[in-house]
Amino acid sequence: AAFLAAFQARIDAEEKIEPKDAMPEGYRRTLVRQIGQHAHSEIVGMLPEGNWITRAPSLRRKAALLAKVQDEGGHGLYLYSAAETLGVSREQMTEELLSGKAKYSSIFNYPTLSWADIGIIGWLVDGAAIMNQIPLCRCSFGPYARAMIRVCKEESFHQRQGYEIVMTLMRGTEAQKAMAQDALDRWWWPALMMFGPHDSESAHSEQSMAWKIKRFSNDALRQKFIDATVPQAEFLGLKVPDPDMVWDAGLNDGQGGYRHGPIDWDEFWRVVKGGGVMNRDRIRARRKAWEDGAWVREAARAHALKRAARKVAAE
Amino acid sequence: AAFLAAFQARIDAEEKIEPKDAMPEGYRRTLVRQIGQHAHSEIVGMLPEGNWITRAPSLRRKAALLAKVQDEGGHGLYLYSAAETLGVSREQMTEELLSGKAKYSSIFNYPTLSWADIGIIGWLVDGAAIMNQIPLCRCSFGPYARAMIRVCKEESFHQRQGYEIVMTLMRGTEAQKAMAQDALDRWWWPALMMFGPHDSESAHSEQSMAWKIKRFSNDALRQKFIDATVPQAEFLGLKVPDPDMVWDAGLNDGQGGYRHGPIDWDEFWRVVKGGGVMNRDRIRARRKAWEDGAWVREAARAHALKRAARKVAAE
Amino acid sequence: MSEAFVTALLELADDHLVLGHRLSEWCGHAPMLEEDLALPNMALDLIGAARGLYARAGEIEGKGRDEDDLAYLRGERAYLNCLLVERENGDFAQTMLRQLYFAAFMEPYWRAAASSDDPVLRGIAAKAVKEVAYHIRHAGEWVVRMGDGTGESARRMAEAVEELHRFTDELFFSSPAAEAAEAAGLLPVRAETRGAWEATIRTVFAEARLGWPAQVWAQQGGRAGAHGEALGHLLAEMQSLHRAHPGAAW
Amino acid sequence: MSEAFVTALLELADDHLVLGHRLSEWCGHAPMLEEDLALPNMALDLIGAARGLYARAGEIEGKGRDEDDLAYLRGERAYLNCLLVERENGDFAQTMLRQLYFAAFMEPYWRAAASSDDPVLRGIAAKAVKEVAYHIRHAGEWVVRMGDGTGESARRMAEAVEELHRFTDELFFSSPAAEAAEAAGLLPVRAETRGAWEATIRTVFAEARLGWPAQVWAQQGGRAGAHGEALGHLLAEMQSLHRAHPGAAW
Repeated sequence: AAFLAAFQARIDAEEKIEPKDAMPEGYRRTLVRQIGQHAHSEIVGMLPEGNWITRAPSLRRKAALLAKVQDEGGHGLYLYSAAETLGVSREQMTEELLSGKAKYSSIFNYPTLSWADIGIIGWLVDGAAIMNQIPLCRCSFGPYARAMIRVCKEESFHQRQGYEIVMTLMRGTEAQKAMAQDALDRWWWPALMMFGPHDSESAHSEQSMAWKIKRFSNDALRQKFIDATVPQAEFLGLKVPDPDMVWDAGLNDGQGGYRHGPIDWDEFWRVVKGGGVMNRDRIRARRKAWEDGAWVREAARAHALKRAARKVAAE
Repeated sequence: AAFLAAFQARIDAEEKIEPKDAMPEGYRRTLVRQIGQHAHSEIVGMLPEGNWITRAPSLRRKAALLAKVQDEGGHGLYLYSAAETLGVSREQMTEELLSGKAKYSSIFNYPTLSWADIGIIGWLVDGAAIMNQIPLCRCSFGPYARAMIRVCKEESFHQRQGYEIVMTLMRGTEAQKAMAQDALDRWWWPALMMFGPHDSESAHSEQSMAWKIKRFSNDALRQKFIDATVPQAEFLGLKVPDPDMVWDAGLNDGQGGYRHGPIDWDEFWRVVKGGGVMNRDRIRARRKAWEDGAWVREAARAHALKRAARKVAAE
Repeated sequence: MSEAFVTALLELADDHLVLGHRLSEWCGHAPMLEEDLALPNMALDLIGAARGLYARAGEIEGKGRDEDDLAYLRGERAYLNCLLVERENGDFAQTMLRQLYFAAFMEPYWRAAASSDDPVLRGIAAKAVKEVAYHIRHAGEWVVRMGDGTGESARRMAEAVEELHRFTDELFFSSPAAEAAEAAGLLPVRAETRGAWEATIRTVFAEARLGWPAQVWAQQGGRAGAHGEALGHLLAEMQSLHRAHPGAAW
Repeated sequence: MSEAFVTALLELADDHLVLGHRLSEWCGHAPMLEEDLALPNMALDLIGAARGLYARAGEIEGKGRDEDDLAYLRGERAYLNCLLVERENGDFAQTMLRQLYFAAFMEPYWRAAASSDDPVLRGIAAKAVKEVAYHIRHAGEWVVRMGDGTGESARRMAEAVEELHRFTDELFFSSPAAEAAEAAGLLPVRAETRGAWEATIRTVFAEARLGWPAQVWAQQGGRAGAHGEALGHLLAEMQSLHRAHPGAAW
């Protein structure tokens, strides 16, 4: 109990916890789960956008999308490394992903059905991710916080890029405008769901707040996102697909904000639990990559061993 | 020797040899080789045209092409059956194809690079095949002759269809006309090579003629084909890619015919021996289908055994 | 009304074209020569039905769109096929199960369509009902062979069920357009075919020693153009040549 | 002259775009996360070079065609890439060997291009020469790992050599257009890179314990637009969206 109090005092003093520091098992477990989930989201998140790399409509966009998807892989790599400082291997985490034991962000269980999805994902999904992640740059666990600083920098670039894709579409042909609106219609609600259940339903929130793993509630972040995004949509000439959305001067402590209509949490839980149209496809794609690559990883290991043995023999 | 003479007498009397009849080993071997090669050609021949089924530019053409490729499979089936009457199993022949021991028509080692190839293949390649095959309808070996009658009927239908595809292109846009001419430029010489080496270089010809497996020489059939095809090309507005081609009133016993320029036999032999750009791809595709399908064929066998066993048990 | 009927005909036509296209991908690559004949055969039946349905839809629509305009110039979001038919071929087990699921639905559907108020549809149905009976037989026999074959084939069949069963519910779902056409007596009521479908599938599964899947997440969305990611690639390939030469005749 | 130079630039640009596209197909599907970064990385280098080359070709051509017109609106027969780069990815062994073959050719080529009379090309070469040195290192290390790894990996590497070596001769072949541009001092002479290429490959093969293939049927045709069947499918997919919206800006 004294240890717990001392730990909490360090947290409260905004000290960073480092891998070699003693930490409560629950703290460690929460971080492993959250960082792992976050890493998996980056990896699985390569798939929906990767779906359009081969069809990108201009070489400039093709290169930018490729670079973006590559960045996501890079984020996965930092995050797996951060989790590894807590004593779980990447292999272990990968197996948990492939077996369905570990989760990833449910947004990636939606399919990308048009080029506009690439713009909308950059703008909304990366936008929502940033809202979630900026506070994580001040997370109490040092390696996670440092990884998030790099991640956030790249994500804002992606978000601007996504916004620009949508803007280009909205300045384009009627078909392009329709494509953008259609994509917004499909991604709007899933993007709002990215912040997780309402605070009243959120399982891990309170303890995470105390440990300063989390700094804002799901609903507060969601509101921030909405308030930032709705004017952008208006500027672009897009209609947010929420008939109940109204300006409410009383929100945000009287500074006003957009009040949204009810979120379909049944759909949220259904997709989280595996019922989205792409859940199986996503895991299958990851599993296939992993299994097809087994011989390559084995070859690399075998070769490294041979090399080491030869070096020893030569010495 | 008395047997050989009696056999030859039957042949000379235009009697059909049937599977159960006694026959010289050389006759049997020649037929097995030729029918097998012919069957393999039908099977491998499904690939170049199959390459355009998924991209056929209209539903009518898609259906017709699918039906055509299916017919080729059907021809393969008759021919394997005809060869089986001589005591070689389809499995055995397939393995010889996949190991590279058995040959197939070298024309299928050229790639199909545009939709016009589908038209040109129907017109020229099926056209050349018919020239080769019509005499085979009178082949001395009964099952082969009967298979060829069915095959030839379908092939003439395919040839007309191919010609019609080319005609449609030649009545179309400039791009379509160019596509047709380009396809003719690529397929003309390989089509001429389908009749095999010049008579002076042809290994198996003489004995096959005596046995009435073959009835016309390679050069005679090639000439027939050219004389039939050149006027069709002219009618279509296409230019045969042979600068040396001239009308020669002395050809065909003074009835006149088109004298062609020199054929690049080095290319012919190179492709026959495995040096065409598609040889490896064709065999790989067949091998993949065969290997991927192994578990299906096994399941069918296992199920048939179970069924038979249950039937016995129930009796 | 006629607008709804056009939409409902497109749903049906897209089902047939997309599934026919998928089957045609096998051509030349099947596990045995007999299937190199059987698969295109079924593909031809399906594409044939699609052509009739597109032509009828274009005719009723009256904007001069012919079968190729409807097949080649609509994008992914305008395609209205159910999700089942667009699924990638997978292995032979998945291809045959998909075929069985679809054919077992279409058989009672086409039978009921014999009393459609639309004479053209009656004609299409009369032809298709015979074809689809063969598809049930052929695909059903294979499901039995593979389900009750070797250990590997049984495992693959079970996996196919797990993979595809969740797309079968959508077969019985009528879009608003379909509902309107059903109410007008132009099309059979999709939901009413469920009994016959389930009877067929249960019979085959029993013989194939396949369990009925316990709990599945039923998927739908195709009738609203909300597809999975596979359809876009299929259409990109299918439409590539046609779109590269706008207005050309073939 | 300038027409020949445009054609020769297109040959080079097509090589880079097609190979970059092939690598990009791996994105998200690589055998390990590090390769999910490395493969797009190389793809980006290649596509970047392609863009510069297309832009330069369009500029010299002077008909107002920009990089996208050149990439998205030419069909299979107008693409002039060598056959090596269009080959399907196959397994990781084939992908890495293809990369090594190509990079080991481009490295001396770009080095020589530093003395091109075309200043834009010199700029592209200066950037590319560094990138391609990394490609050689990366792909070469993998060829060594797989060649001298497990029994399976060695078998796959040997198969990759058998599959791909026959396409390497074409790297050193100059089309008439390329010859004209070479004679004019605008482009390096392809044949002159052969020594450096072979030295690189032999070094890697020795370390990878791979035999030098004895007799191969050298393949060519790409420079005349005579491709294998794989390129058409690649272009159908790549160009599908662009072609579906003629004239749109993205």
